[in-house]
Amino acid sequence: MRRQIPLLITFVVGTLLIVSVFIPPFGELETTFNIWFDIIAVFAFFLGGGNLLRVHIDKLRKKKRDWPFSIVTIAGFVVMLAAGLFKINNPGDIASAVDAPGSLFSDIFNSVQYPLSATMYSLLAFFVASASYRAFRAKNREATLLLIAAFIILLGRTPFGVLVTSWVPDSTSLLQIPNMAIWIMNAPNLAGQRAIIIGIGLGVISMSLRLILGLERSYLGGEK
Amino acid sequence: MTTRTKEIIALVAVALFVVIFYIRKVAGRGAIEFPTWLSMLVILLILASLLWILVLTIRGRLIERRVVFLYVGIAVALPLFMSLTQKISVSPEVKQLYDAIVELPEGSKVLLSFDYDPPSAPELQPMAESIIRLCLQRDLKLIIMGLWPQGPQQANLALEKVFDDEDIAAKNLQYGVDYVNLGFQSGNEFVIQRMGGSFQSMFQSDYEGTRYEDIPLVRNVRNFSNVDFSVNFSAGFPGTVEWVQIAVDRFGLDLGAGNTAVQAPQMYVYLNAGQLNGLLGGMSGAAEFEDVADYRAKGTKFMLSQSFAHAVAIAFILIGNVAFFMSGRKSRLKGD
Amino acid sequence: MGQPDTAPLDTAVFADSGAVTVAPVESLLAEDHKYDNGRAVDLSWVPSIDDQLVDSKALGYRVYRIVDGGEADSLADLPPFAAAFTDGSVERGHSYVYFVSALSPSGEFPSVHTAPVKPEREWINLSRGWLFLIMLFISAAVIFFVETARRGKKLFVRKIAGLEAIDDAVGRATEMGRPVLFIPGISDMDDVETLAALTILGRVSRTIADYDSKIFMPVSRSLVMTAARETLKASYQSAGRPDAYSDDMVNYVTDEQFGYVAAVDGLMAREKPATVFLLGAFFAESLILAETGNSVGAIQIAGTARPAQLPFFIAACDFTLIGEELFAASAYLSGEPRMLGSLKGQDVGKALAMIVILVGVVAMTMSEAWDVGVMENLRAWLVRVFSTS
Amino acid sequence: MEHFALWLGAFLTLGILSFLYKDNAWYKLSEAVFVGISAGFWFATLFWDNLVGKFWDGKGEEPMLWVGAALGLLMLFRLLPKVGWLSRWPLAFIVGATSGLWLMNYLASNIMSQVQATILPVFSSGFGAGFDADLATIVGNLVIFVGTFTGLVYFFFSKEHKGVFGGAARVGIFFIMITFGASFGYTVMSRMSLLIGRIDFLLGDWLGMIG
Repeated sequence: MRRQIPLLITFVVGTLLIVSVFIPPFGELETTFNIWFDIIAVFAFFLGGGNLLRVHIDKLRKKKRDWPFSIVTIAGFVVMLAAGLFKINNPGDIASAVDAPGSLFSDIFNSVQYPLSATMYSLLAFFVASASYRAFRAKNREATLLLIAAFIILLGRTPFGVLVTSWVPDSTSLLQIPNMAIWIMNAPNLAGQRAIIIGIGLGVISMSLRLILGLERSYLGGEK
Repeated sequence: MTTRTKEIIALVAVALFVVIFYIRKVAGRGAIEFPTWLSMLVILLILASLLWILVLTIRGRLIERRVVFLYVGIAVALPLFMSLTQKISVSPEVKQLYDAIVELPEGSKVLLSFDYDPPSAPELQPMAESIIRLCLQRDLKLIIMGLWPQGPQQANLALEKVFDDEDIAAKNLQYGVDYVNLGFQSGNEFVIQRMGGSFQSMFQSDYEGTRYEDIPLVRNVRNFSNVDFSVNFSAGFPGTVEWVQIAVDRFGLDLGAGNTAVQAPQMYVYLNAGQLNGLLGGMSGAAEFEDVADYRAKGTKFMLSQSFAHAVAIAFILIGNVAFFMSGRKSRLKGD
Repeated sequence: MGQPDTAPLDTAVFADSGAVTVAPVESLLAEDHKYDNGRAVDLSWVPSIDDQLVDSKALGYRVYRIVDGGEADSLADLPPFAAAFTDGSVERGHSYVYFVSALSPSGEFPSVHTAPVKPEREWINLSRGWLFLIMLFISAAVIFFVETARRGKKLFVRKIAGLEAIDDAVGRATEMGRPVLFIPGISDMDDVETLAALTILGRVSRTIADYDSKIFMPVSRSLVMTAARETLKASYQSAGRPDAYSDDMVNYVTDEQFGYVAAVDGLMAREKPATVFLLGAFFAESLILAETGNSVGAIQIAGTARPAQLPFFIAACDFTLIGEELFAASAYLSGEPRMLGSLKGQDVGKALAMIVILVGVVAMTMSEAWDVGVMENLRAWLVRVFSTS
Repeated sequence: MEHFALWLGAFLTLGILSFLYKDNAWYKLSEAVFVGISAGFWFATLFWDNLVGKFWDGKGEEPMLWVGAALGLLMLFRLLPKVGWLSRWPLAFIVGATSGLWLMNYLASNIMSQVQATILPVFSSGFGAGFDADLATIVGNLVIFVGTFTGLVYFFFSKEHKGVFGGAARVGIFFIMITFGASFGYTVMSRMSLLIGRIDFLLGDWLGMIG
């Protein structure tokens, strides 16, 4: 029973959602189920957030490696949670948006979380360069094609590309790099994308069916 | 000298640099701009060091990744001090978006969805600013929303910036009548789905807490059929793909998009299939739009620095490959 | 094309030349929108004869609606040449009357009112009949092959390099005495890619349990944490080593994309995993993770359905599952005939897509280039069958 | 306050950048701050938007929301060993909903729309027939057709990549590689922009060196 009921739930819910596309009065099931998902996700956070706290308190208690940083994590979590849940310093009262300008919550976000997030994101620039240097090699025919396409797009989307081939007469304008870049985007790139996208669509259908039919059930855990 | 000592010296140097320039800033000194000869010299030095890296690599030594990192940092930072101008060519999908906006009759309602957060702002913010500016210049009404929590905040920043312009400020636009920020709504693509039935069901009130039915601009806006055009600024999921799949495919919305450069290639599929009406991709998309809208701003300013960064990336690919061929394809380069 | 074309509504020049009269629209028709839950009404009309390309007097149209005999409300303003409108904001049980005004600089010129319309609910959306049939066809193909395989027929599936490498990669971690790191993307459970990642985890963790390697799995969603724990627990049980499992293998870090990346990068630098799996929905962080993993010398197996991230995985990882292969992986790894059958079913779908593309292209080319009528009909039919709206 | 925020932002920015050199205490500190603050940020946001905004405020009008809340509560049963297995119900629900929903969405948007859009003319008689697309369009269409077709061949699982079939698959992978190259070329640009944004913050907003 412990396994049958969940399998049944998956089957019924999955089938209902598929059928709802064809039955207008069921059209809003999708909406309802999505709200349910959002609500479940909040409850799940009690588990996730609790786990985060547990891991770091544990680190602290056992004085594991780098334990002092756990204090910072716990403090950050608690402060931000308090600022958000109690809407500390929010203009107006509890009815205002949690991230209303001027609140402690939005101040911490802007002065701490934003710079961190943006910087972490910007590390990509460095990694792109190191990957370009180390890994993008014309090792074989496939890799060579990848490189050539990348090159033309890179050039074509920058002012260099415009300069390099601006002497090409307009009658053969396709040979100007920016136009070549556009053509690559619109033809071969599009073709590759389509093949991948159609493939993904079929992969999703097949996997979804396996899940709905209960062939794939590892996420339901063991018998105990 | 031990590594430790070197690290301490480097740290002290950075600290000194910061202190000196911060004092300089507090003293009220303005921005630094390189004279032309210095700009040229810097460019030459950057080129020369690239050559040096090439030689080292051909000799079979991969330079350390940290050197690559340092190099990238310098190549991106220094051009920000230079002032050279460059030519911009406008791609058709940028022109398409521009045309779609200018062809709208005065008073048309444009839905702007801000589906990104601050990390993507360097790319998307300049686009958002120029599109908002263009719309307001042409007396279009803006309905702003966000599928990402921090989107509406980005929209407010962009609005503030645009209102700094005299010609826009002179219009004396009114919140709630000429533009409105409905705020963020969680639920990803399903927000779009529900908006297809009714906007109000997803946005009971706007960002400032005014009830939907009390906002003159949107009072009569029931769903997508009351919107004339829309632009989605997207940095990932949920974003343009979801807007196309739901709002365009199911509800027939007329949609243009501003995307981060990384996302943009995937959108050509939709552009080509007519599901998208115009597209701005990355910082160059922003610069091109500024060019076609004839208003130079941030996007154009960063272009030089960006061109340098591209040159560096291209150079690194070239160096890697030249070395790869010169040292014989079989002997694999080792290094970290 | 420097200056934008002036939009018709801007042309206030007419205002000077006195009153401008415009003929109202004709043949206005309001009908219940077909195949919906009674939520829309379709309007169509013939534009005003004064709505001309050159020297047009009409500026556009305004649609009005009267609900249950009340006041007329303006619904929408439409540009010149508009000839249809769908009112998607109606409710069942009310009756609606519409009229459309042609707009001129000096005023509005309303049409006659339509007959009252009552939006109705339909129980089956017949306009999606083809969608239904295609869905049925592909699903039936998958189920057919699953059944065929279950009855013992041997089915061939070609080798997928990235998946063949998994055993070695896990084995290597055991030999080196270093852990395996599994990242299931950064999306929540409402993304199919995350589901795909978890189904693969189910297979991979079997191997890990068999080899007695260590696995750790920082995740960015609480729900994924829960599901991943269930998955791992099941694998360790079926490998006969339930005691080796611990909840500490899977930890929630933060929902924030780059906060999560910062933590995973730190972990990689400190724990130096021998093997890294990056499977699921990845966005900008793909290269940050893959390059950091590369710099600590891990063998990396990656896979995602996001085309924009694939080149980075290809550059920085040892094996990459491209798009469809990610979804096929768990079926492939299971080695179970039924699962492999579902891959065959997928291929039927692919064959269908290829045949339609081939026939469609031939038909369209013949009709465009040589004006073959039959072919034009065939093309039009295919386009209709495969239209989704 | 503004100065403090600026310095704090700069301190954390440099802390993250220091990871490029190597893992160190400054980075660990920034990382710890990041994880703690952002986890709190998301929980507070989800709490107000989903639990309060969607459930608490909406439950009067839509009693069905209670089912969602009940499923959410079942999730918490994990904490009780005896009835922990009940938490699989919400998981089962989510898996079913995600599968069903995406099955149809992917079928419509990924398969049908894309197949339909690939129905293109690949030859023009050039005379009459009302067809005046130029050569570039025709060649483009041909490329799209061949690329999509062979790309699909590459993904076939039921046949070994040998002979004519293997040749087609190889052409397919060529197209896929070009796609990746195009994505890469486009992405490089984007990535550099982000760094420009950060450097603009450090040298411009913080140190006032650039305007």
